Parts: sequence; C-alpha cells; structure tokens
Amino acid sequence: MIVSYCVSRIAYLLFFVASAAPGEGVGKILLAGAMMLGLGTGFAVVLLIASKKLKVEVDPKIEQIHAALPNLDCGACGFAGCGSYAKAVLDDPELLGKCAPGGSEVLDAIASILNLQVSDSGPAKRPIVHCRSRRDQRTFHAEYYGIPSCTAANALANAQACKFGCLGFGDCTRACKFDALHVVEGLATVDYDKCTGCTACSKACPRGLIEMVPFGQENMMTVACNSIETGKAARSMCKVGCIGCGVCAKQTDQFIVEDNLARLDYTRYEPSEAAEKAMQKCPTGVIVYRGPTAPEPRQPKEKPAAVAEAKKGD
Amino acid sequence: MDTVNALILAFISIVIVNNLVFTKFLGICPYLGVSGRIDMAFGMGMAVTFVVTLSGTLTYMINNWILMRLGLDVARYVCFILVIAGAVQLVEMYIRKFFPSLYESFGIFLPLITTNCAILGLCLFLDLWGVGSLLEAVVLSFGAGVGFTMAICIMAGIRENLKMADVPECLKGAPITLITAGLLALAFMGFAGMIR
Amino acid sequence: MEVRVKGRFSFRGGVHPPEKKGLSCESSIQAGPAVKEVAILLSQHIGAACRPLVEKGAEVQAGQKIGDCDAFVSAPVHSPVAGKVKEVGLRSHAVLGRSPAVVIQAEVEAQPTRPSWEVNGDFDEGKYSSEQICEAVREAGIVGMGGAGFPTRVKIEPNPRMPKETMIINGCECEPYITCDYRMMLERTGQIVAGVKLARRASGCSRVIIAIEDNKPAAIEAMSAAVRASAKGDNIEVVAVKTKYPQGGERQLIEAVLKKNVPTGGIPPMIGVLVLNVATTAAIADAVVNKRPLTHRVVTVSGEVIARPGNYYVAIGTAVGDLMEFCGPVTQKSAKVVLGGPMMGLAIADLQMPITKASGAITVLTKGQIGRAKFARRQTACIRCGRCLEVCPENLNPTRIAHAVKSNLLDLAESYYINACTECGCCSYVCPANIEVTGYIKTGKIFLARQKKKMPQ
Amino acid sequence: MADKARGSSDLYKETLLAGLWRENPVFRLLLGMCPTLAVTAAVKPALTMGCCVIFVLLCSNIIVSLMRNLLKPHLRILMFTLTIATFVTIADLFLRAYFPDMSETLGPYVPLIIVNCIIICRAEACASKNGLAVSIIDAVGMGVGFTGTLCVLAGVREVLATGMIFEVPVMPGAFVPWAAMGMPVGAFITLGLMLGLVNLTSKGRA
Amino acid sequence: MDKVRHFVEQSWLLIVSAFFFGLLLAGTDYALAPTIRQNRIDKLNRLAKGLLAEAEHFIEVEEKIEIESGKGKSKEEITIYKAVGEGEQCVGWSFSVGGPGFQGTIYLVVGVDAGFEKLAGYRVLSSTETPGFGDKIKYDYFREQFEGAPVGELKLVSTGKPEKIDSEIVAISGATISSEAVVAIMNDSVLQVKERMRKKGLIDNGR
Amino acid sequence: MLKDITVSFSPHISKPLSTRSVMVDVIIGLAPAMAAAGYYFRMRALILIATCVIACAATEWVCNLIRKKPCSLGDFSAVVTGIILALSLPPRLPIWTAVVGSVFCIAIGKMVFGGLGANIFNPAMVGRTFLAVSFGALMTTWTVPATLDANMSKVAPENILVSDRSEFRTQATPLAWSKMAIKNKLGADTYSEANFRGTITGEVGGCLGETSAIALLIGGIYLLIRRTINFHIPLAVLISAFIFGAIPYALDSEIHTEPTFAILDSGRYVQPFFHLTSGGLLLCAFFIATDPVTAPLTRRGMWIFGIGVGFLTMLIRIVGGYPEGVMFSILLMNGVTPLIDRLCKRIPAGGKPVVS
Repeated sequence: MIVSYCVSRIAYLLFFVASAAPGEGVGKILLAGAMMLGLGTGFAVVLLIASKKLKVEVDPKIEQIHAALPNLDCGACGFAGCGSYAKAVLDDPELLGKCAPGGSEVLDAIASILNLQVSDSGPAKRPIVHCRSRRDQRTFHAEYYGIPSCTAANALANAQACKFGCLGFGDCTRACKFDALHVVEGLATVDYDKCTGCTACSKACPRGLIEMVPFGQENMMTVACNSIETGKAARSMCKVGCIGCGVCAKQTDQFIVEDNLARLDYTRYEPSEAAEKAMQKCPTGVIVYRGPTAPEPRQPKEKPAAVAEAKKGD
Repeated sequence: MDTVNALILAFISIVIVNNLVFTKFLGICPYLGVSGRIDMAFGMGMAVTFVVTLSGTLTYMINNWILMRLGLDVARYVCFILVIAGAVQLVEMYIRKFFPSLYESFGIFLPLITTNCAILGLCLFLDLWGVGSLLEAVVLSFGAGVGFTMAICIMAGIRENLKMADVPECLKGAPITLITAGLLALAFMGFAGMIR
Repeated sequence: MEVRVKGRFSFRGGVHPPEKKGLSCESSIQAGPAVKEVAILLSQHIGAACRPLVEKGAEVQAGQKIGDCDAFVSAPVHSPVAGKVKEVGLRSHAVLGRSPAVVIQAEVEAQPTRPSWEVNGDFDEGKYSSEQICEAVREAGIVGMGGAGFPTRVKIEPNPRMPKETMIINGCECEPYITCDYRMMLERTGQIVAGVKLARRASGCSRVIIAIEDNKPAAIEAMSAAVRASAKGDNIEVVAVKTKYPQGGERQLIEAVLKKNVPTGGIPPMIGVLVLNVATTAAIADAVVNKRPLTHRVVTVSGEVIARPGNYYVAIGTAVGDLMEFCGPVTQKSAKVVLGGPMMGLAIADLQMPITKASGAITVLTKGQIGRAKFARRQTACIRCGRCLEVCPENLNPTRIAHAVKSNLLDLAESYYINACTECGCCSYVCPANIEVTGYIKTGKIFLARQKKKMPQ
Repeated sequence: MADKARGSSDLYKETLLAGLWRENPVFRLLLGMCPTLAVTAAVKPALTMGCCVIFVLLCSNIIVSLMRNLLKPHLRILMFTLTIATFVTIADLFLRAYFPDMSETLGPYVPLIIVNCIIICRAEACASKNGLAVSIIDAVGMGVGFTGTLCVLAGVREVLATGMIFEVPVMPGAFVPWAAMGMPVGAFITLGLMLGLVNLTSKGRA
Repeated sequence: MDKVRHFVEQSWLLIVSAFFFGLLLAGTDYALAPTIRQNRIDKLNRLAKGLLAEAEHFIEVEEKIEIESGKGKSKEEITIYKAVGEGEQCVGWSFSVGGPGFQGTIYLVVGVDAGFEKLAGYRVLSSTETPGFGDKIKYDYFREQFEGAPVGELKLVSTGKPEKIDSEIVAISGATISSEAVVAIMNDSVLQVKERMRKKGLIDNGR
Repeated sequence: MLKDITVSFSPHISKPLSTRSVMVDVIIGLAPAMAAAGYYFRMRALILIATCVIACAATEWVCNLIRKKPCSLGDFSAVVTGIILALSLPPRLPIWTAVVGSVFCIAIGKMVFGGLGANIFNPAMVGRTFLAVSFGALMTTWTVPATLDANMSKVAPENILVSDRSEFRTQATPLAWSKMAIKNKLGADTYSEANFRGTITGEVGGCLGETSAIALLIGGIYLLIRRTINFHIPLAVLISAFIFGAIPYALDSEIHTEPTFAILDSGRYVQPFFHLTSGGLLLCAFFIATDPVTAPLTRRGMWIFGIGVGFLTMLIRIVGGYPEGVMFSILLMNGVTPLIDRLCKRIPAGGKPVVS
C-alpha cells in the first residue's frame, strides 16, 4: 500500500516538475537528476564494497549494542560516536542511559543485551548492613572533626568506640547510583525497593559491613552486628550489639556463634518457629529482619541498656 | 612572498580571530560532548583537523571545478554532505582495517565528525568567503581544524578543573560548559580586528 | 672523627612550627607510673602481627617473650613485668583501631626503673659478629622508635642486592614538644654511641653521620664529645642540620645530609643509606650487650595543660590515660590527646590505649591551640595560593591531590603522585583556608589501596 | 510510543507534548546547538530558522516514515542525509526567493540544518519506526518546541542587546543596549543560564 | 550476476530516490531562480536609490568591470548600474564593492555622480562589524562625511570636524579599523572602478 | 578524666593564617591606588569604588542565599573583586553600569563556577570585559583628572574624539593615543615628556586606578614584601611586555637609523617604557595576574603565564583592534591556565615513581 502511495506521489512530483519546466529548463533538470543518480549509485556501490572488503571482526555483543543504538554519532554520551559508546557500555554498565537521542527504549534494549551475560543462578543478591545501632545507641570516646567520609573516619583512632559498626558518614550513599541507601540516624539503611544489587555499596564500606546476601525470602533475618568484641566490651560500646551469648544458636543451628559474634547462615535460612524464637530471645535485639517489607526492629530490652548506661556513667 | 604572507595571515585568522567555535558556533555538539577529558579532546581535535582538511579540499574542488562549471549550484549542499559523509566513512573503514592502533587513538572519532557541523560549516564558509585558490582553501581548512583543536583542548583543561569545583547542581554539565565557552569567546574578542 | 657543627644542611620546602620544646627539654628522664596492668599489643610494628605465645592465666616473667611471628618483617613482643595473663583480647590501637593484645596483671606494682648502665668510650663492637647483632636485635623485638616502627633487624641486616654504605643516625626530633630523643642524647650518650657502632658493624656501613638539628647545641656538644672520646670513632660524623620541620623525616634527612633523593616509592637502601633513630641505637646496645629485650621506652609527655611535662621511662603497654594521670592533673580543658607530636601524631580518643614501642610522645593540646587549627568545620575554599606547593618537601602538588580525592577522582590523584606523599602535614599547617590537605591525601591513599586490591577480581 | 494499547489520540497528544517540553530538543536533548546559538541574536531570524527546521523536519519525517519498511541498514543514514539535504536546499531556495533579507542574515546556517542532529535524530528515533500520523505530529511537536526555544532565547537576547523585540523598541528610552548580548558571549551565556534554569525546574524529575 | 542483483536489491531505493530528489531540486531551482536574481538587483537598486535621489531607475551596464582586490592577488568582476533620471539622462552610477573589515568582509553599495567626480555616498550591503563599535559605519553621521566628498584619495583622521565635506574623514572613536576599512574600499576599489570605466570610455573623460 | 576531646587528622596545629588575612593584605596593597584615584578623580572615584564593592558583596550574598550555602562574604574576596573592578573603570561611568558589571563579574565570573577558588577566569576582568564589550561608548569616555584644568573635559557629538592637538590633556587615555599614533603615524605630535610624567604620577585620563604608576608600584611592593604574592608573575609580565613592546619599536627602521635610548620617543611605535607605565599593565601585573585562583600553581607555570600575559597584551595593543589588551590577555591566559598547570606538573623530589 505504502509502495503504491509512494509511486503515486512520485508521479505527482514528476508531473509538477515537468509542468514547471518547459523548454530549455528540462535539460538542466535532467542533468541534476542524472548527477544525483550518479552520486547515489556511486555511493551505494562504494559503501557496499567497502563494508564488505574492510569489515573488521568485533565482539558480537558490541555489534548488538551498536545496532540497538540510534547510530547518529552525535557525541551526546561523551564518547566518540556510537561505536565507542557501545564498547564502553559493555565494559561499564554504569554508563547506561547516556544516550540522549535513544531515550528509554535504547536503554532498555541495551540493558536486555547486557543482562544476557548475567547468569541467574539462585536468588538475587541484596545488601544487608550488619549493624543496627543508631547514633544514640553507640558510645563515643571523642568527637571526630574532619573529613566527612567513613573511610577517613575509619582511619583515625576510635572516636566511635565500636570499631566494627556503621560510621554513618555515608560512603555507601555516595557510592549508590540508585538512591537506594541513606544514612538514617547515623545508620546506613537500604531502600530495598530501589536497590538493584549492584554491589557498589558493599565495595564502598571501609568496614565491610555491607554484605551481599542471596535473598531467598522476601525479608531476610540477620544478625545486624559485626563486632567481635567480647560481651562486656561490646555492651560498653553499643546498646544493640551482639554479645556472643549464643542464645540464638541454642534455638536453631541456622545461627553460628564464632569470635563472640553470632551469624546467620543465609544459604540455609528459612523462616521457622525456631528462628523466630531466637529473635525473640536475643537479649540485645540484634537479630532483625531486613527486606522491602521488614517490620520495625524490636528495641533492646532495658537491661543491656542499663548496663551500657552504667558503664558510661563511670 | 606575498602569497605566503597572505596564507599565514589566513591561517592565523581562522585559528584565533575567526575561530569556528567561538565566533561561528560551529561544532558545538562535540565541543560540549567530548571536552570532558583532555586526551579525548585532543584525539577529537586531531580527527577534526584531518577530516576538515580533507573535506574542505574535496568540496572546494567539487564546488569550483564541477558544480560551478555545470551550473549545478542547486545540488551543492547535497554534494557536500555526501562527499563528506562518504569520504569520512571510507577513511574510517580503511584506518580501522589497516591501522588498528591509529584507529584507537583517533579513528574512533571519525564517525562522530560526519554530523559535526564544523565540517560542513567550514565548507560552506569557504564558498561564502569566496576563497581564491585551492592552496588557500587547504590552509583555511587546516587552520579551522587547528582552531577547533585549540578550543576543545582549552575547554577540556578547564573542565578537568571544574570536575573538582562545587558547581551548582543545575548548572553542571552542558550549562557551565556553555558559560565557560561564552567567557572564552569574550576573551577571544581581544583578537578581533587583528587581521583584516 | 669529624664534627661539623656549622653546616646548614637542609632540604627544600618545610615549615617552622613553634618549637615548644622548652616545656620538657630541661626535665631529665624520670621513672614513669607504676603499672598494675599492661596491655601488650601484638602488632607494634610494620609487618605481620604477632601471635600470642601465652594463654589466659599463664604466668609470665619480666622480659619473657609473649608474642612472635615467623614472618621476616616482624618483631616479637615481650612482657615488661612479671605477672599473670589476664586476657588475650582486643585493645585500642592508634592505627588499626582495635587490635589483639596480651593483657598482663602485674604481680608487684612497681615503678619502672631505668637500669643504670653506661658504656665506656672504648666499647669494642668487634667481639660481636654481624649475625649475632642482627639476631640479638630481632630477639629483643627492636623496631624503629622514631614513630614508624619498622623492624630494625630487617633494616640493619646486610642485603646483597642493596648494599648500605652510609648510616645516618636521626637525632633531629623536628616535631614540636617532643624531647625524648634529646634527653636520650644527653643522658645516654655512651649507650647511643655503642649502639651506633653495633649497627655499623651489623650493617657493614663505612660512613656514619649523626644528624642533629641546630636548635639542640647541647646534644650536638654531648654527642660530638662522646664520639671524639670513643675509640674507633673515626668515620662517625656529627652534623648540625637546619632546624626545620620535617627535618627528621628520613627522606628529608637524607636529602639534607647527602644531597641525594630517595627514589619515589623507594626506600633508603636503594641509594645505600640506612637511617636509624637515636633511641633505636640505644635499644640496640641494650639488646646486644645486656641481652635485654625492648620492654620500656622514654616517652615525652608534654603540652601546656600538663602539670608536670617531662620525659618518662615507661613500660610498654602502659595506658596513655595512666601516664597522663601520673604527670599530674590536667590543668585546663584539653581538647586533643595526640600520640606523637602535633604535626604527625595520631589523635586518640580511647585513653586506655596502650603505649607501644613506637610511641615517643603524648602531646595534649588545648582548645585554643586546635581552635586555631580549626580544621574541617571552618574550612573555606581553596584559593590556589600555592603555599602548600612551596612547603611540600616532596615537591608535590598537595592541593590538587586533596581536591582530586575530595571529588573522588582517584586516577587524577594518582597522576599527581599521591603515593609519594610522606604525610608530613606541612601543607595542612600552612593552608590559609584550613583545608585538611593531609587528611584528604591519607584518605585517598586508603581509597587507592582498596581499589587496587579489588582490581584483580 | 509503540504501545498500541493506548488510545491513539492520547498517543498523539503525548508525542506532541514530548517535543514541546519533556523531550525539548534544545533544553532536554541538547541537540541542534549550533543554530540555537548562531541565529538567536534577534527574534526574527530565530523564527525564520525555526520555520525552516519545521519544514525540513516535517518533510523528512514524512518521507522517512513512508519508506521505513524499505530501508536497508547500511544505507539508512545515507538515505536520511539525502532526504534532509534535498529539503534543506529547497528551504534555502525558498528563503532566498521570498525572504532575501532573512536569507542573508542566516547565511550558511540554513544549509547547516542538514547536520542539525534534531532532524536526523527524529528520522531515526521516530519516523523510521512509526506511521505517518505519529511522524507528522512528532515533527510538528519537535519543530515547534525547537522554534519556541529559539524564540525565547532570541527574545531575551534581542531585548537586552538592542532594547527591541521584533525590531520594535520595548525598553524605556534611557536603556543603554548591552551590545555583548548580541555577540557570541551573550549567546553562550544566555543559553547556559537558561539550561540551568530548566534543570532547576525539573529537579524532581531526576 | 548474483552480485548485481544483490546490489540492486540493497540500493534501488537510494538510487531511485536520489534521482527523484535531483529532479525535485532542479525543478524548485528552476522555478525560483528568477525571483532570487531579481531580489539581488532590487536590493542594490533600493540602496542606490537612497544615494542618488534623482534616479528613476537603474540599468545594468553590459560591460563588466574587472578590478584587482587584495593587493593584486585576485580579480573581481563588478557589475555597474547606470542611474537614469528624468528624461533618460544619466544621473550617476552605482555598484557594489567589498573589502576586509574588522571581522569579515564589508560590502558597500557606492553611488557616484554622473561624472565620477563626487561620491554620492554609500550604503552597507552586508557587514559583520561589531555592534556598537564598527557597526557605526552604518550610522548617518559617519556616512554623511562621504556624501559629496571628491572621488580620490580620502584621508582618515582621528580628530576634526565631521561636518566638513572634504577628503578628510573623521574616524569613529573606538572603531578605527572599521572606519579605515570603509576609507580603504573607497580609496582602493572605487578608484580602480573609475580607472577602468574611463578606459572603457563609459564615463566622460573630462580631464 | 577528659571530656569533650576531639580527634582529627594530623597536623593538629596550624599557622595563624586565613583567606581573609590574605585578602586584607591585597586590599591594603590596593590602598595607594585607591588614594590616587580619590585624589585625581575626587568623589567620583569614591562613589564608584563604593558602588562596586557593595554591588559585588550583595551579589555574592544573594548567590549564597539562592544556593543555601553559608555566607562567604567573610573572606573579603568579593570586596577585592569590587575594588579591582572599580579601579579598572573610567571615572565617568554611570553608577548603574558599574552595578551591572559588578553583578556580572560575581554571578557569571565567580558564583556559577562554585564560588571562590573554583572560578576559571578573574571575576573582575570578566566584568570589566563584559562592560567594555557591551557599553563601548561609556567605557571609552575619559575624564580629565580634577587636578588639571577641568575646562578641557568635553565630549564631542556622537562620541567622536575631538581634541586640540596642541594639548595632550584630552579625554583619551595615553593608550588610545598610542593606538592612533600607530595607525596614523602621528606619534610625533601626541607625545611629550609631560604625558609620560602623567602616566607615572597619574595625572592623566584613564581608568580610576590605572593612571598612577607610582601608587600601583607602592602597593605591589607591599604585597611582595608581605609575600602575599610571588615575584614571578609580575616580573614575567613586565619583562615580557617590555621585550615585546621593544621589538617592533627597535625594528622600526623608519624611525631609527641608529639605536636610541631616549626615555620618550615619538614614532610609529611607542617607547616600551611608556607601555609599562600606561594603561592597566601595572595593575594587572601586581594585582590581577597574581590572583592565585586563576593563575598557575607552579613556578614554571607562573613564568609561562606571565610571559603570555605580557605578550598578548602587547600583541593586542600594537596590532589588535583594541587600544588596551590587558583584560583580554588575562582572560585568555586564565583559560589556558589548566593546560599550563598540566604542562608544568611537579615531579616528586625522588623522581617519577618506577612502575614495577
């Protein structure tokens, strides 16, 4: 249908030109037409031959991405042409979405091409922050005046008594490209709805607090502490730290206590009565749920708080 | 001697006095896009210099020796763009095939340049200015490339510094680059009237 | 024997912070606090940490080795007191944060007393072989006592790939407030000279230069006299170097004395130089001649708010807080407790932190003093005045590096040679905008190291 | 745009609005910077330029949309270029014939529409994938968006640079024109600040 | 043969449309070319009419004048228009000449009296002079200095009375170069035109 | 035992020095020039300086307010910018123009880049150049100093330069004259020893603070003594301006048949000493080019920068379209400063690290 429309249109144009150009003009017009014809044919031939003869083998994935791109070579992405961008985006997926002319369609297309290489074995990994202590629940020996970065603060002696807990300067927040991590009351908190599991935060944390955990359930239970201090020391440092008492391990063997610290074996974790009980029995309330719909964690019982308070007093 | 002088003056004029970026607004897209890093900027500048010299010369010849003689002025724009696009694409394929290392350093910029208005713009300006001889056309085209390289390298240097500056969020990226380019254009006005 | 006092040996860059040495330089070395409990950190040196050799409840003797490690770059630790191991647990560490330590409950609470031991001028090191000396040094757990804590045995042992020709004894003590090395040079001159000779013997160096800043004429005098009086004292020179911070940095000292630069990222042996601190040489003599391990050291406790500033002979493992209390009540509100000098020392928060082999001083600064150094909070914009470039002894571009780190451009920071920085702090000291230049550079180095570690994955 | 489930009128409306603001070629996509800077010293040439772009965009979108099923990949861009260059030439001839003054003012910036990314971008992103109606609406939306942007920019510059708008004095008599606004400096800085302003208004939009 | 078929399959659209686009272009050109040519003449005449008030209409002189521009580097062809007043009598001449200005080339329409003795003035056909500075060559007060000035070597001075009609032209303050450019065009090209015209006998060889 | 202790990175002490003290030094350095301006141009000068300072400070305050940043007026950099801008404006400039310039220089020249320290171009010169380009006529109307016969000040219709040739006391600056001299070979008539003396004392038409070479020298030397500025840039600027001014002068065979060393000379080209003392060159050398924010950091870079400024200034003055080239050359060299910094990267004392 379209072809027929085209033909009729062209016929109309021809008619228009012919009527407008009587006499000596026809020669000139035909000359122009012939020249354009020559040019067009010439280019078609040359480019066809060149594309055959001068073909260079490239990574098929790059070709795929290249084909998905608009191929305008506009440079808006900051790269020298679509080819370079295709190559770059393959190496560094963070560059996704730089193609302004392509918009979201191209972004989706490339994302789907890139995702082909991500093997999907097991549940998706999401970060869990192994600390649950708010700023007011921690002990500070001194005030840190300086560069507002966890890495910097971590390099200095213990202004914050706990050497293992969250520092709250937000290196992870800055690392997160998806606005999925925020420091809330001095504690890094994951917004699981926005999280894509890119692992940037876990790489950024100088204390290795953020672990990528395979989320077998919607919400995962976790021991939100990373401190290997002995119970007494841990209590003096933090109201909600793990004291390594081993109550949880007695309930279910999904919990393992090592070096004064309880850990949950995430690969074996399944929601169970026993695990729930362990959580209830934990004296400092360090066992919590983490996930998109995790309930608000239980506040610690009075006793450890009182101990910490007493410690602080003297 | 006079010819040499005139050529030198033409060269200086296109490089600084009539700089394509700062006075004619040509090649702004890559100027904004590829001035983020200085090595990229330099590669881009080199590629533009190469292409603009090539296409300036080619289009001058086609325009003056074929189109004008045949009275086919009307096909000028079509011819220009096809010649530029075709030549660039061929050169790119050629370099990619036979000089892979050269391709890595500046060949990757070649396709980007096809749609760079600096190239077509210069060809059109050559026509508009009524350039007298092929030699002058070559010198002017080459100078235009050099001027573009200079402009983009200066901007790349500035932008490397700006990366460390606390530029207001809404001005980051293209806006601040444009403002900087404006101030550079202001500075380049000092050269105005130097060469007539 | 040659004494050069007039020389104005210096390096490029550097600053002149107020010296403040008058507070403690007249106080001779006194016994430190009596210790009830010591915590011997198992990681007191650069290199592999020790593993504990004793368990909870074990009885230990004074001088008994309680931690060791098989690694080449390491040094054992010893108990300074006789007593019972209370626990092997985590204690605060100035660099590492929390680090394992052996905590020993002393049997008898007693002040550490300095052994009265003088070496006469005719000390003959010839009866000790190089291997013997190295072994003794290693067994005594001697590490560089100037601050870095590099195992001394590794340093002095002859290395066929990098033969050492010149040994520089660092008596500069360029940091404000600190006078422990100065008092050592005045009071233990003979021991130091003996240590120097032993180190020379062990390392095979042909030339020895004792470098002392020219603001310590008494120490220059004493050391020159001792060297002059000593037999086989030839080839030992005493030179006065210009008083300027960081004259005591080993790279700067080498530049000042030998007019040679240690390659960037390299170590002094690459150009045939060995640098030892004076306190370290004294410890060497003690270890080799008396077979006494390094269990005590002289620590300067100073600061305007300290009632009795001075130099104290303390057991390693004593808590910083105990030592400060021993020096009298803190008279004013203090703001910062610094382990080391105010230029390079580490501010500490936990006063239970034990003294280590490398801690030469505790400086307590008042609010007024750090108020002027109103870091971070009162930071203004860098105006690129270039003062940090002028004072940088390593000829770097500190502001550029700091800003690159701040903007997370680690590649750029590296291209400005961030790793060549010795963290002397001159740039932060002079910065009119109060930018924590040194802090940013340190942070940047950590970032880079982490990035590098992740690379292979 | 390919979502067929939605009503076609919604689709048209959205396509039109996209060009006007959400995907405004200058402010959002940063396309077609050269003419944006070069012809905005006054409103009249800016408007003329905008009309030329609308014309070329419309024609090329129509042609590309018509032959979208016949395009072969490696000659696709060449086809676009050929089409655009042809219509640009026609626009140029038309200007020269009926608006000689404007043609002179715009000079080589009319033929430079050939390399204006907006047109080839729309041909690629919209016309080569959509039917005739959508392509036409897209062309109108984009073109009007471009023209509007140009006119706003030119309006600001013309008022400041000459105290006039459409060559009609609007500023009080005591106003001394800011000549710099008519020069490259003014072009760059005004556009830069305007982009900043646009970014500011859409901060919540990410 | 396969290759040819493949080629045709691939590129028939390009070739066909190239041909039709070519036709389209040429057709438009053919239709519009006369208008374009007329526009240019109209503009020249309009400007020239402002200079030569008595002129009724202008007649293109068939013979082209060739002058040297840019210090003898290249030759330029100039079309002269004869201004015809009442009664078909020649009241002056007008032509367009160009020369390098502050930034780009300045094109002027120059009018002279019938005897090529006195300048009737000039109008700027096109220029890219700096607005506010060089742009003032379009302003009356500067242009009026030329009206009635003798054809011959003009002299640019920095100070003086602009109202005086003589061969001294007072420069625009701050835009000496633009002023100079106009004077240079007058001195260079106009004189050459006069020379050539005299040689061709187009003007009365009075002297 | 101890409460409220803090920790931070070493060093824990610092030199009592602040950005504000640096800026105050610059203001003190500019005081002689301001005094000279006040002496020669009376109230006019004081009003202009006050206007620029207030406008600059207000703009900075507003910009900080908009960005919700702490007020940065305390560092006095806006005041310095205002003073320098005022000193480079002609005395008769209307107040509103000065305000426009001040707003432009702080808003566009400085705050859009992120405030002090981040600006690529010297803000005062950005403002000055913008004014010069925008309001050409206003920016080239000069007043005769008040100490001279005030009857001389008259402005010709349509801004055409009119003056009595026998007197040098005109509205034109010495540089405008020299430009004219170069173009028209009129030098012989326009120069006199009095003119040269005028450029030294300041009793001559021109921008507020640029006229008096002596006042600028005093201020510059104060800054050098206080070590607020390094000697590299001023020296490089002056030497290169002198050399590049001297080359065409010395090579001008039409004038000199043999070498001449007269302080004042008349010819096609102007005596290089005259170039140094006239126009904004001294102000530029001591106060503008030395602006640390926009100048290179390393010494080698400073030399290149200074030589570049001197060369470009002379190039524009001698062959360019504008009589004065200082502002353009400063902006141009500011633009290439990042490249210079890159070129003159410092190598660590121990040499480049060996990559193993």
